[in-house]
Amino acid sequence: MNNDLFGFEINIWLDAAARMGLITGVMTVVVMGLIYIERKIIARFQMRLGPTRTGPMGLMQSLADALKLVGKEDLRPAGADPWVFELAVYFVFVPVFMMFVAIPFALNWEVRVLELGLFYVVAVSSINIVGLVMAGWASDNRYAMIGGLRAAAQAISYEIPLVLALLAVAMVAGSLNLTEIVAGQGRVPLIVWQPLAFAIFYIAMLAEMGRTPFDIAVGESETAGGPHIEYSGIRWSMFFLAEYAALFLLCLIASAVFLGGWAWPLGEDLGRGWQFALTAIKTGLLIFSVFWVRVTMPRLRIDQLMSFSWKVLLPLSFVQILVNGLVLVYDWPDLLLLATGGAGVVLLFVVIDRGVRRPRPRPAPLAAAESEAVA
Amino acid sequence: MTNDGANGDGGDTEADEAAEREAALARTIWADVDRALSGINASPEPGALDLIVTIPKAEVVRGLRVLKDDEQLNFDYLRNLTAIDHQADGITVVYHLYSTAAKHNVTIKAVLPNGDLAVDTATTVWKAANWLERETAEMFGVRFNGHPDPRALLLPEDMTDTFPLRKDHPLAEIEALQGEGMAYAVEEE
Amino acid sequence: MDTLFGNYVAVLLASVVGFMMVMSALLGSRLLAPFSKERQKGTTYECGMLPIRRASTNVGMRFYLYAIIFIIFDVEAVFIFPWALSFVDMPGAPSAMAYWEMVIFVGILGVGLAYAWKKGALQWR
Amino acid sequence: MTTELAREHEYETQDIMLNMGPQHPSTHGVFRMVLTIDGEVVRDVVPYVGYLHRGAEKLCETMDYRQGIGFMDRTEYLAAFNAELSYVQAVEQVAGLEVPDRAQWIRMILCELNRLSSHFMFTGAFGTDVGVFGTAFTFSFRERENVQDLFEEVTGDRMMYAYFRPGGLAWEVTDNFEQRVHEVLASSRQGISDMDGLLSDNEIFLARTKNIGIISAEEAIEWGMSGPSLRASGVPMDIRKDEPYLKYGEVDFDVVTGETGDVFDRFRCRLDEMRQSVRIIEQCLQRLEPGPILPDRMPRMLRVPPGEAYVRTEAPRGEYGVYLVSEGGNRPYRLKIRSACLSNLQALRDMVIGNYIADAVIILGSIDIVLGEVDR
Repeated sequence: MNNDLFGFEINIWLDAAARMGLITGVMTVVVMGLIYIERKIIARFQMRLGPTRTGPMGLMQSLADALKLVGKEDLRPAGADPWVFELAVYFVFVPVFMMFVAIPFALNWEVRVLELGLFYVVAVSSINIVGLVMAGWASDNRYAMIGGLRAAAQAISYEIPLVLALLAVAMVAGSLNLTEIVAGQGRVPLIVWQPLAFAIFYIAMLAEMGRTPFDIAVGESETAGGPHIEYSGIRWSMFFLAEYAALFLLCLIASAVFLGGWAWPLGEDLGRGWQFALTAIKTGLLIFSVFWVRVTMPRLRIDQLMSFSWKVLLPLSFVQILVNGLVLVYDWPDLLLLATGGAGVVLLFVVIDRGVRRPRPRPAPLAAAESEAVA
Repeated sequence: MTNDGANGDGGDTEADEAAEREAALARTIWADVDRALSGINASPEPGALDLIVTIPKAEVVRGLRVLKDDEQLNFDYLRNLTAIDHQADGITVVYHLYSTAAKHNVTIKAVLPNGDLAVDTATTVWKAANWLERETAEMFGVRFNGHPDPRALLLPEDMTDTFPLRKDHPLAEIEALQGEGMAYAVEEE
Repeated sequence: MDTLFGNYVAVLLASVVGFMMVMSALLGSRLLAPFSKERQKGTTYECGMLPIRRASTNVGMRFYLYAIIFIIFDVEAVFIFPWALSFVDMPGAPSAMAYWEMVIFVGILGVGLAYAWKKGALQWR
Repeated sequence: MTTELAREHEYETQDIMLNMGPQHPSTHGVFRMVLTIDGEVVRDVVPYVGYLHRGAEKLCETMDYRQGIGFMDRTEYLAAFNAELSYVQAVEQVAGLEVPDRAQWIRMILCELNRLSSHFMFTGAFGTDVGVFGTAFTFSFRERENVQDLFEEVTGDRMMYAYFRPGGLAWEVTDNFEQRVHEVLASSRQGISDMDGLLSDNEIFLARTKNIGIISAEEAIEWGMSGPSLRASGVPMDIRKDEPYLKYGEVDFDVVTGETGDVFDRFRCRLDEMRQSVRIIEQCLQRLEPGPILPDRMPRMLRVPPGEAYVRTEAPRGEYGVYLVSEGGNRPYRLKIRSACLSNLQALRDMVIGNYIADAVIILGSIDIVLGEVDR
């Protein structure tokens, strides 16, 4: 327990408040930065320039957007359920914010060391789906409703592989405490022992965030914006902020759990500056890969998305857990973990490739299709 | 283009004209069409590109069906379906047919007298006629008997009393102006 | 107890701060943004057409089906969590036995998954 | 509705009527379709067109033959040269005008270039339909921009060219025309393979497009489909080959056909067709020689003798036909535009029913409609 901030012993409430304040500031800056960086990076991928007009190199773009959004008229459909509609914003944003409590940024630099940190993160992260469903349901809009249901179906489907992948890692690490997990990776990051778990986590992470190729809830070309279709102005921007905060958070968690966070490869000996830098670099790489996927991948269809989770990822993650248990119980060498994990990743790609090449039968003609008359 | 067709300069006498018309027809697929349409009252005419066959409106759909089913002609593709308003002479419905296998064309026409602007639907022959007939119906006021979906296609659904492509449909002001401008240009020339 | 309390004070505080952030943003917008009473602005987006009915209708069973399967597996995951952390040095029982017990548990659920798969419950329709 | 009846149906799931368009990101203009969906599966679809109807046919009846050219641009605005071509050829047929060779070759080059730019537009928009975040769009728009620049240099306009005239061309092309076309072809070739790399080999793209929206060859002919949408079903019907106009009989190219007639084949056909277009243009450039671009004796005011002609050409989206009826004088008596997209769109219902909502969007995208042409 470290309730000393900057070396001063202070009241736990004050301490928590101070740390939360710090996190709030950091998060706001990082999320705004992320929005700017994503726009720049995607622009580069697409042979554009991205924002250039607001400030030097367009750096002020996010700020300008925020100002614009605050000053924008905030509409609510007449048919909407007022309470659910209003509360949805909170349900989307607050859980993401709460997740920051357990994230280790550097040695002894986190808001709180939670004994069940991983469990806490997983539990809280699934709440914001409730917000999306609420938004979709309350908007009194068919697109929003379809989007909300899609979001719910997608999130619950990928929740389980995500949880099980983290569980597999926790088995190897022997703890649910995020700080301990990171500290234990001083020599070898866990991705080496659990490549399959990382692959599953990465895919499920994309799905949980609703980013391409799993952005079917928002699905611009079909549902034209999905659950937040009726939200405008600052309320819409809250969804947006939550999305980017979740991106930042999940990449932080992935870098902490799989890539060794601040610990690997420099260990605890080096200063905090290095540890922060390591965390930032690893998280940044992951975030970059997410952007990269976003600009190059088409969107999956909902049935493909669901079958992929239930028929591929879920069995694989179960097998991973059982294999982990076997190796740990009989104290077999760790290299076996690497071998099985690697084989699992290969299997995953083979399954994807096979699934793509397999022809899909034409859907059976339906009653409505057979009648000639147009409605 | 592929075949030259008839040009405007005819012979001096009527006999010459008739002979030339026969010769022009002989260059088309009229012989085959005539054979297929036996029993149907069809009158041919060589067009600029294709053969034009006029069929009485009562028999036109039967004729189209025959042309589609005939093994040699095999007009399986409906290129186009439209109408021409000849004012006092009624409205002519025009079908442009094509055979994807034999790669030949024919134009079928049916004249509807002003009193009875109705013809059987061709959707029973080709599904492609569906929207084309809907468009023709709303633009000219031609009724296609037995059409499965007789709604307006391009025009508003409640616009049932005016038929914009008929010659008696008034032009908008700007169009009338344009017409006048051209009349002036013609006089100048 | 003190540690636990101290830890979860931060969680409570985080939720409060989160709420306040959203609320202040909405409040700021309320103060700065224009607000019109025009009724047309209250219509929902239906691609430029007027909506015909209310959008919230009864929707298909399949969402419900997925929800049920989800709950089964999520509860299972919750059961696996404590096991996963303690089966290696299980006090009072050989760890191999704890492991094989869990294999049976997961096996039963695997059969359940296979059944749902076979029945087509996993096929989105 | 009585309460008892309401209670009886309380727990029944209902088919939802989902209205897509006219203001929707992926309906390619102002097209509207009402989908009846059960969950995510489309049970029925009713397309509505006509939002862009401007009465082009009626307007052309009031216009001089030369004014009509400009209006053809406005119907098929993504492939305006091809639209103009059908129109001026119809006028030439009825008026009996001979077009000089040079004008024909230039027309061919411009039409094929326009096919390139139109298909680039398709690949970009289709990428967005499938869900690539804008990358396909920017990639293909870079290439389209090059072609468009060339058009601007030649005609002075980027969209409404009004460059073809009955009898030939409005004016001579720029001096460096051939060199510029070579440049554009080089970049287009790169652009085609870029699109190939970005989409055709992507696993998710394949999973999304293969075996979706299948239409058999017989059905496609029955519905009067044309162009790449028909050829994807395996029907080698290409007016450039079957009834050669301009100089298509003298150049060497292949008709690209698909096998299954699914969305992927329609995409693939268009990509391969672009390669063929490049091939055609290269041959045209070799045959291009100096010469007149209008007939020797061209009347100042065009008067067309009575007669009629239905002229069809192979536009990027299929058969663009112009049916011109003249009763003498300086304007058409009746002008009917046969739109390829209108006929292709008819088959939409057959293709969409039984698929998911997301598929409905890409099936619509794969037909590559231009609403200006559908509604005219």
